[in-house]
Amino acid sequence: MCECNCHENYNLDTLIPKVGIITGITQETPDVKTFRVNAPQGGKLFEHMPGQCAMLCAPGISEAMFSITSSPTNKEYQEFSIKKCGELTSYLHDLQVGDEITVRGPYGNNFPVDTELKGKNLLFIAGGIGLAPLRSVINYVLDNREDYGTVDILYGSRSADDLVKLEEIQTEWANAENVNVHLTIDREQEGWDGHVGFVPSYLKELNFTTDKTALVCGPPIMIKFVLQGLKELGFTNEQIYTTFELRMKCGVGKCGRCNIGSKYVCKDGPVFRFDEIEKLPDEY
Amino acid sequence: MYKIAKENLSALFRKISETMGLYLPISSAGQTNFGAWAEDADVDLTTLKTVKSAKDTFFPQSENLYTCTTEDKKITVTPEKLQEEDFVVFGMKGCDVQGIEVLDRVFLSEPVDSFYAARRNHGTIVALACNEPENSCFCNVFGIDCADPKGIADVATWDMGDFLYWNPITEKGEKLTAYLSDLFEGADDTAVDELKNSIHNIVDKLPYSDLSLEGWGGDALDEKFNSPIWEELYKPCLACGTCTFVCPTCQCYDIKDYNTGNGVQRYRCWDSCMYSDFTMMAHGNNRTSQMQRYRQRFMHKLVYYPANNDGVFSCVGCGRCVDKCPSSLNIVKVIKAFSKEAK
Amino acid sequence: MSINQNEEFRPKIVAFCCNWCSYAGADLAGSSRLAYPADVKIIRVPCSCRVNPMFILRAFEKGADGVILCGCHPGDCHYSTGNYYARRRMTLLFSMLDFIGVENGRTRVEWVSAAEGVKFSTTMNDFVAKIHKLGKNVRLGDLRCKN
Amino acid sequence: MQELITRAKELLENGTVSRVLGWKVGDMPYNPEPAFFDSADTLDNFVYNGFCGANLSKYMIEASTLEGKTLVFLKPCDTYSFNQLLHEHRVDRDKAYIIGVGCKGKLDIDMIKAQGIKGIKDIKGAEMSDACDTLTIDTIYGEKSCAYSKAMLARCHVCKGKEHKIYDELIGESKDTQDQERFAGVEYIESMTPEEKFEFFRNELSKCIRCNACRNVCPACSCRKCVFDSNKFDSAQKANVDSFEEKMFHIIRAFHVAGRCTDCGECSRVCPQGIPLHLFNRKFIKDINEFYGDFSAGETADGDRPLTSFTFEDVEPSIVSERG
Repeated sequence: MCECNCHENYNLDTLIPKVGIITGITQETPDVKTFRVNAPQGGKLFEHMPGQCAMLCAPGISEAMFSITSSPTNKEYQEFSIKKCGELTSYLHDLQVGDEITVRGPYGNNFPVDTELKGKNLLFIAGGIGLAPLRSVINYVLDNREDYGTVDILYGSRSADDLVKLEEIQTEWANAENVNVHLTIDREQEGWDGHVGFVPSYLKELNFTTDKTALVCGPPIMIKFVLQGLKELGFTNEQIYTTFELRMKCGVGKCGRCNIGSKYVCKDGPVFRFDEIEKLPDEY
Repeated sequence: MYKIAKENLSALFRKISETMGLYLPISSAGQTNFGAWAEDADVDLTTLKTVKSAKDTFFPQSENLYTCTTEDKKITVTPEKLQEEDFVVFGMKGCDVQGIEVLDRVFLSEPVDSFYAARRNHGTIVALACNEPENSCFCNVFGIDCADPKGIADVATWDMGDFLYWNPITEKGEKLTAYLSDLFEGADDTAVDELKNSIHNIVDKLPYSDLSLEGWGGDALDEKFNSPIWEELYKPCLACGTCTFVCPTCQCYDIKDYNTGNGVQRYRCWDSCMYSDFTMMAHGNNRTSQMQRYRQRFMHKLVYYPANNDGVFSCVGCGRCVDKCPSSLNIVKVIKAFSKEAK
Repeated sequence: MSINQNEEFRPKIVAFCCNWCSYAGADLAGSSRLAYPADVKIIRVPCSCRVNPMFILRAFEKGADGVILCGCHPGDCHYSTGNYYARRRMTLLFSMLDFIGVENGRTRVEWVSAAEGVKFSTTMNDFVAKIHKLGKNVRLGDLRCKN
Repeated sequence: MQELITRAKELLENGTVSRVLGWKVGDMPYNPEPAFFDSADTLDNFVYNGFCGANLSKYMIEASTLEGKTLVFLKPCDTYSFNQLLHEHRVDRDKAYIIGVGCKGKLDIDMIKAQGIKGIKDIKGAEMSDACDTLTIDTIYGEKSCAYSKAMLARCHVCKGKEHKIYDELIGESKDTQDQERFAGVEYIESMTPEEKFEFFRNELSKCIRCNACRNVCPACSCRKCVFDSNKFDSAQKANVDSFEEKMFHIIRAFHVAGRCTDCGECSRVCPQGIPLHLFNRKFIKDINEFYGDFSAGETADGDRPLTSFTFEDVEPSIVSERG
């Protein structure tokens, strides 16, 4: 019999998942659903920080990394907003409340809400499903309102129907103290009286002052032009954060596929400040 | 220092396998690879390099992680058992030993990979010096002395013709030596020193022994990454995974599911950054061209890995890629192409 | 792999049947109350030439003990020529299986028309009996699928 | 070799071709690599000797997508592959300028090493201008020699012949190297009992590491996406324990090229584990010859292929068990 102690924690190996049960599903947009996940015996599966991710898996189908969209201040459950775009996500979209999946995590770093971002004025810029990781931060900030300065939220989507979490945005965020919400959609649409236009151009129109720290997430092309826009407004690289997504398998920086240069997105990221990104090779 | 007559080696192997596992180079269907010892196994200690490196013994090409069974929507996760039995890896060469050290820095860094860690805890490495290093060898470039394998090896041995000389290095090695002590007789170092000298003489004459790594390392990122040389170098690459699978330091893996009919078995298996689907996901792929994938492999070995690991290279100069690439591409050609450019 | 002596060996048979002839033949066998063993699992395919060698290997891998392919008689294919292609493919595949040491007789091709309910039933009975004699498929199975 | 370089330079300079596909000198005498040459001065690195075993036809798939003509050097056996690719519309004849090069048998460095020759520094006698009888090998242990034919790739001993099946011009002499029966290996296995056959292939295939080199080097394996790369298919990568390791991959790989395989032998040449993969392909070729009449893929670019044609009188699959 083995006398070593190397097995003591093996059930906690990062590659071994926990079982999670889906306790709520909200259809956000035609192709985005938000899943509420709990431990089967109730309560949360784990604690996380805003910006962290978790691996969701449907056994036999596939496994992928998703950002946790609920705030850590939510003590009851975790939420994942998932857009239907591949094999796994299609499968997840067919699940019902009460179905089980496996979850492992949380993985990666987080937005520095307790350090660098503290006391700062925050500007959140999101496009489409890119709101998912930022929502975690926004709710965290709103729940710890006194620790942060002003909050501006610029959120755009293809159409009014594709705006994720619209209800929460309009009822909770828009009414919160010292929070400005700016919504935009790509094309004119009946029944929409808000702004029309792409996020980067709206950003320039809004002409934000540079006393803010920007947190950006969205499709790569949007990030690229938002970055240009922010630079034109006078923002420096140190004032801009974003979060990445690449193919991942292990989630702990060992399987070797999500690297950009010597940085592993799953371990050293997914949150990067733009001055860090500038040092990375252009392969993302 | 101890020694054992070569004809008693099978007694040694038998004794080891009485209480623990034993992996050593075994010839099967014309090729030598590390495999489990059995009474009728064709042990081959003369072939310089096994086709696959010895990393298989600690990081197998494929291993199960857990099994998921679903009943009435309820999922049960049953993790695979970790290595519990002690085992010995016999006959690892200096380069392979260093290869395991390279893997250690990946798998034993936080968060520790328990599957790998359990194997490392239970494994004892008996290294064997290379009597006649080959033309594709360049381990000396990475500071490895193939005449005196040390590093994380627990025991070093030398093939001296009629005798195998045996020198325990670590506590684990002492323990194994004590267990086998009946089979050994005492020996002095002089003969081994002579052999070491003659090996060093061969190493000095080998064509790759003066390869220079100047310019490589963790700081070389931009200059190397953006070099136009890659466009030239990658062209003959067939995008197979031979180099990665024979490499002692390549550690990339894939995690896959297999539906056995009684549950979904999740296993991990070696993967290769040379494969086109390596980084592919539903929304896109950040390394779409073979040039990018080719560059990734060598940048990882010579730049990214050293950047994360105190300047240690993720290549041990075993020369397996040199021997095995179907298109005769290899890390030496990459290093040479860059030093030529620098001139 | 040893077979439990106390437990009777029930071979798993996969039958690929073309939609237009053989599947109808199986139907006829059923409606004529002609018996064939319940161990035969029928997979309906549009045409015998839909069956790609991978289907056959895959069936074996997942635990089948015998695989039989049934299609329209040569000349009667619903798509004119499909079964001629299937015939060549299967000939080569079976020969390859023989070459790598898989017992002869685990695979078979039989042409069964929609009117041949009797032939369908006798073919299946005969095939099952043959596989029964050959025993469990251990050479092509995937060990993970066992037990 | 100088003749090849001179002609390539001419064709590049007069604008007939935009690039040259050939072999580049390696850092060792025995490891030249396939290479594209875009300008006349880079051709100084061009080499063609006994170690240029790689079949360049496969690279012509990519070259056919490039602007302008590519000058490609094809050995006699490579021209079969080119023809077959042409038949399948995977290469463009108008994009290729083919110089058929002579062949005196290609060498395998592993065959030289297998004779105990170590520490190789230089090898002489492998140039096309040489007689190609003896290799003189300079090693760190002194000079050794080795018969050329003893160092040849296995495939060259069963060479189909030194006639180029497609070309624009021919340069260089060839030498007949066939000294073994092509189907002897297949027949030897056919004569075994099922148990022996199974053991033989299990031992061989257990070595497979699923590196996919055999597939990727194969000029007939030209699918844009291979079925074995599909996520939906659980044999996509090597997994543990099979009673017959990697059988699926190797049978299907060979089946997918059955009737199209020109028996160029690249699969066996590149296998890092030395698995005689050509046995699968050659078995299909032998069967096709026996069942449907002699056929040699790539002999011509047109005409029917055995698995995409049929006759009413074809043998029934039951022949496999009937022939005993």
